[in-house]
Amino acid sequence: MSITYLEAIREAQARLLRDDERVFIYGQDVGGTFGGAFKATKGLAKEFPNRVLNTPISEDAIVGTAIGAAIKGMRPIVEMQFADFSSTALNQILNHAGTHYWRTNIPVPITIRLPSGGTKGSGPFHSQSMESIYAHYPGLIVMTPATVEDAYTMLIDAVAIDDPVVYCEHKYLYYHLKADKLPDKGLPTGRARIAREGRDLTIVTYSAMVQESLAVAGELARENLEIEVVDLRTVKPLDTDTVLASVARTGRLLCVGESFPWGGATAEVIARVTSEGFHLLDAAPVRINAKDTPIPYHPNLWSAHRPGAKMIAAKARALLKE
Amino acid sequence: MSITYLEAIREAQARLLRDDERVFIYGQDVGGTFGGAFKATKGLAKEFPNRVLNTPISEDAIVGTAIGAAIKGMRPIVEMQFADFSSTALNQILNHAGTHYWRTNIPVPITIRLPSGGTKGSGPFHSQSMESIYAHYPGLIVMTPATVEDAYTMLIDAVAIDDPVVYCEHKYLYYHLKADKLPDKGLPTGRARIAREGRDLTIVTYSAMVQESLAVAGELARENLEIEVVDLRTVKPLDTDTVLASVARTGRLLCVGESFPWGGATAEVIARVTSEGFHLLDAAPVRINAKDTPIPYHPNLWSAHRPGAKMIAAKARALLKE
Amino acid sequence: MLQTAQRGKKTSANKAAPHERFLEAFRWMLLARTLEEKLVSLYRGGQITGGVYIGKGQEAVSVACGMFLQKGDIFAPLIRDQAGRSAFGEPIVDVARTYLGSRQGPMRGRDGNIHRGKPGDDQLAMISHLGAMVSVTVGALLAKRFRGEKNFVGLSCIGEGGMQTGSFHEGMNIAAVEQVPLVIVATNNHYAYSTPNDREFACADLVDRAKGYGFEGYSIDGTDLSMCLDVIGSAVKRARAGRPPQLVVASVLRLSGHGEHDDASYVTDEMKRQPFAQDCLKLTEKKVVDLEMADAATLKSWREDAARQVDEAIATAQKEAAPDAEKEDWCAISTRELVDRPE
Amino acid sequence: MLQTAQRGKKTSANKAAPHERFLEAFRWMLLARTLEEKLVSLYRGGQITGGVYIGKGQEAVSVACGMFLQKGDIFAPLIRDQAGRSAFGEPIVDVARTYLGSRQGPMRGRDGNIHRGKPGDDQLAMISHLGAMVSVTVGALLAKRFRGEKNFVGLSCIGEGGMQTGSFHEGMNIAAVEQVPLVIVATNNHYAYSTPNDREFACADLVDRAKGYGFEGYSIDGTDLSMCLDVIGSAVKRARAGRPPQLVVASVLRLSGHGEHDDASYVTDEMKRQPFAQDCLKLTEKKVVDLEMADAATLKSWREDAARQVDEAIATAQKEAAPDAEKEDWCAISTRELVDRPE
Ligand SMILES: Cc1ncc(C[n+]2csc(CCOP(=O)(O)OP(=O)(O)O)c2C)c(N)n1
Ligand SMILES: Cc1ncc(C[n+]2csc(CCOP(=O)(O)OP(=O)(O)O)c2C)c(N)n1
Ligand SMILES: [Mg+2]
Ligand SMILES: [Mg+2]
Repeated sequence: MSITYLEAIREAQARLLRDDERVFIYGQDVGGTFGGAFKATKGLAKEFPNRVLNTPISEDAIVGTAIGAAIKGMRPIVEMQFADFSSTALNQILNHAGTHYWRTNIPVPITIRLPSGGTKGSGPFHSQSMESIYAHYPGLIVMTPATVEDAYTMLIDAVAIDDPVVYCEHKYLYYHLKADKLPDKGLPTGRARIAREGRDLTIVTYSAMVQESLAVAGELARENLEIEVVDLRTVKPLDTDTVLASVARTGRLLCVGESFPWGGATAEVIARVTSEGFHLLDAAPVRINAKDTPIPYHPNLWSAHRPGAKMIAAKARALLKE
Repeated sequence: MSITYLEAIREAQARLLRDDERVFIYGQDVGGTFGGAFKATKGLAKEFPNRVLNTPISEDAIVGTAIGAAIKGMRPIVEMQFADFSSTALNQILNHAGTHYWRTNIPVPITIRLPSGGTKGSGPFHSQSMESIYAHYPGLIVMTPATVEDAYTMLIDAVAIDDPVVYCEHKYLYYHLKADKLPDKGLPTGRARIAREGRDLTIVTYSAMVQESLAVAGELARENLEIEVVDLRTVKPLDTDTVLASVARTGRLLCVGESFPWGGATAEVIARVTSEGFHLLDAAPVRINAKDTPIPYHPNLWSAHRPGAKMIAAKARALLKE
Repeated sequence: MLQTAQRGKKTSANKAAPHERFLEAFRWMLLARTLEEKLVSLYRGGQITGGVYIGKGQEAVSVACGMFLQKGDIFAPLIRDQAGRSAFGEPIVDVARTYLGSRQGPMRGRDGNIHRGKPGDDQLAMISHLGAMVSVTVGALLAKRFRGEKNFVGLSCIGEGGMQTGSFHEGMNIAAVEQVPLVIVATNNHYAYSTPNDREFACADLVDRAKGYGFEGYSIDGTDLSMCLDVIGSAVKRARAGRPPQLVVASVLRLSGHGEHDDASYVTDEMKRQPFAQDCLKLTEKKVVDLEMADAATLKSWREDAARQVDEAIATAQKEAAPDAEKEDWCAISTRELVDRPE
Repeated sequence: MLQTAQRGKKTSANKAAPHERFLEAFRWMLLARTLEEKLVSLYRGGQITGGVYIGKGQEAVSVACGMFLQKGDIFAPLIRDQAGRSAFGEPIVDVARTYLGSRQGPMRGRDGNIHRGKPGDDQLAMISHLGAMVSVTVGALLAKRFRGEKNFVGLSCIGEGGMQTGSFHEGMNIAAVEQVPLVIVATNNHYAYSTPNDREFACADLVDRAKGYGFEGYSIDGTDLSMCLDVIGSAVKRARAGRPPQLVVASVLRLSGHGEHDDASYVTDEMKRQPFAQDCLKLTEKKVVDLEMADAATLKSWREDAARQVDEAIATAQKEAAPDAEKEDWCAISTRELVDRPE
């Protein structure tokens, strides 16, 4: 048997619906025989016709409705059709879900699934990674699973958490990643994972860039260069301890993210490591992000805009020579 | 004569309306005899009744309308009533204004004024600093004037620029800051300013935190500690050269911003300095931000949430001992 | 007596017998007015930080919003709903505590003034962004339906300004799609802050929006308490009985500044002469007197009772400790072990 | 002949004399269909990256959107408006270039498929976020008014799904507040992607929304080209003449998948049997034949002409260079000296 990242997300939702009556799925096209633009809820409406509900094209109201339902005891999972469209729900996410517990002492257990990241030919409005925007504001947990196993267990964890979770699932991984079976439990939420051990350089990354980084680590291993790859798993909370411990071992830090270069997760990691573990570094930290333009449609441009194994390998090699 | 930061913003707009027929002001309550929630457009509708226009409470449409007008040759200035409400216009700002030139080759010369930052008793929804969100996405220039003079000349520059500008004016400075007269021209856009020279430590900051930092520099000078204060003026583009040159002189970096701690301008500055000027640093860089909760209403809480001179002084002193 | 008053038709409610809960409503209105006058004087005396937003002139509409809701119903008041909040069951000490920043208030000094609520008690705590509460109310109703509850309704308030937000539109539409038992009460007080209706919308009557969403719609004269009670009360009843969502649009004039920092000098004299510019509280009291529903002594005792309640609430809140930054846990999420970089 | 067809009343346009620009419209529809069929076959052959979104079944509505606009008018088409785009003046080579990612296309490979336009030529380039183009169209019209231009209109297209966005609501309302000469043509093709009307909105007829904004509203049968030309043509005329903004709601069925990746298996047979499910192009052609507006040879030559134009456009675009990452300046703003960290 083999299960994809996308199937893991579907399986997690099926299990959640079965195990917990408070769970319902809310979003555009998630219901009916269709099951979502990416089929992440395919078949679920058949089993749970009243708990897998299509919505109007109203991101603000979709999230608002989920918040209201969560306040009154439900555990909604919201699917955004693409992460990019969550921009029109951002106010409810940041200013309503993100502030509610702090203001009223009543937590808002919603999970918002954001199909994120670039794929070939998707262009400026179907490719974005928005984790840095959601992580910047208080009150939200931001997950960025990079493996099939994490896609599964982290989604189950997300729904169990009493606070709002923005769950960034990467579209590029949907079909590309496969596992043999699904675990029952994963690492605790907020804990980073050493995806590969190494002693020469630490790559801190998350989501689809974990796979690119692992490829680079494999490639460089053939040259006897040992790269440690840290998969953050959640960018908020960010597991500074695991990152610092890794940098303590390697002395070198390369941060890789797929989103825009100004600010964001890679800047945050570097700011933490340099302010809390300055003496651990034997060389200047390096980061790799996408370019500071909208995400291009054409594959020629997209593959240059998106950080990939080639660039990661080049920067890693250069950093190893520092 | 004495002119406040707020009056400088009004004067800039008066001059823009007088000098350029393409300029109009669009926003809630900006017109009539009222002139805006903070009176930043007071009197302007009398002189230019057709070019200072009240709008419905429709941030998305306000910005959308401004974008359309800009595409067709106008130079709109949009006033958000509070920066916090730009969350409901964020899609038009990031995904429309921010992508338009790159996609179509037609620039969008709009200026969006965001009354930003905390003031006493304003609470979670009337106190936010959103520069980091707008700077994260491509296609926007993000200004954060910290002086009366900059408030004036930078707003004039903003409207002259062919690209979209998010102009973050700080509400705390509206009445607190005064100048004797307004200059005709300031530093070029994108250039940081050495607000105070010093050789022991560099504080990189912007907006209201410039004043707090200058106060600290003044205080520490009495102890013969020389703090250099760099006022970024625009957080995007970010003048890395000036920052690096300062750190090269002092060897110590403290970054101070008023917005939330995860990601954002302070992380970006540290990431740049450590990756491009690692060897310039004699000690680990330090940053100060607000706390990772919504902004509290009560002054007791607010003054602890907001970074201020006391905390800056303490961190500066500690860093000087490293 | 049921007033549907559809499409703005004027009714002659003032000449008819008053609503059976007229006096009860009057007393809530009186309490709200007394409380808000006190808040204004505290504000003027520099004892309140931040803004004060009052519902003067809107008490009749607001009280009707709170009065017909029962335990288990959801209420989403906005900034001019003191009367409705009290009628719904908010203790006025919560108001005093929130305005004065007491640590014992529902917002514990973290949020202030009208940004308060107890979602656990079905009183939603508004965020500032107008329009955002409608879909949240829908969600709360959906949860009740999911959980098999019966016989509940939700009521969400909005101003004519807030009706122009995208969020309001989406909330209204999704309510209709979900067919939840929702009543939206929109108060057109003729201004959004300083902006008059002609720069807010361009339709002849905002109640005309109801049909386009599949709501049932009614217009009322918001200065006429009986009409407010009749129409809003019956809208609540209809929603509870499973009719489509209900929209009630009330016409009044805001008889204060937007907040107490605002002198409202932009309100024209012509506007002040409009029939809807009358003070609903005065009209109500006049009717109480005219119809001899209460004598002067009773009225006086009600007034004194309101003043006493208000004074007590304020005194209580004033004695309470302000929040202390040192004792705060500075934690925006409830799952403590997931806090990013705990202080 | 003017068809106002207000509030969904059926007209008997099919029996009446066709609109005077019927044949011209037919040819644009034919061109659009031919072009889109070609795009579909290229997509199936793996020669197009990303999605292909076609307007099959919506050509009659769409063509009418483009045909009555003149130089200086603003057009904001959406994803199913190939016919209207062509009628408005978009060269079909721009379509081919955009779908094939030619560097010489208006989007230069930076954006693709229906995300194209030439704002300099008054053809706005849609962003994906539905509803967002309405206020941008309003702004363009406002600019024209500011600059003293006269006699212009704007036309903005939307689907029934997009009408439920907050952005659409705000755009529609601000258009009415500004009283700009705007026509909004909403096509209810009975699905938003896979979602049928009953999960999109709950009003009886979307045209009922017009009144609530101060728009004038008309319903049309989108399979009836004459009616489309009549009603949309007259709406454009009315807007140009200074009447309030106009809303036209057309009823059709989307005769394709949402995109070509979608087999639309969720469309029910019952839906396919509805009158609005007919193919407007076939109906139009039948009328051309029935009324002997063109003979078989002419029809054949038109078909061939369309095919030739399409083949030429595709061939041209296929020969052109793809964008080259090395030659890109990777610069999201026009002011080069303000680029943050130039590469
Ligand atoms: C989305 C949004 N934009 C702007 C504001 C600022 N604001 C607060 S109240 C107000 C006017 C509200 O008018 P209306 O809805 O008519 O209510 P009223 O104050 O008249 O009761 C405005 C513009 C806001 N709260 N939310
Ligand atoms: C704000 C927003 N949310 C979601 C989407 C994803 N999306 C693209 S097209 C579409 C369906 C559109 O339906 P409709 O407006 O009826 O147009 P149609 O495709 O039927 O022509 C959806 C949901 C989007 N483009 N914008
Ligand atoms: Mg109002
Ligand atoms: Mg549709």
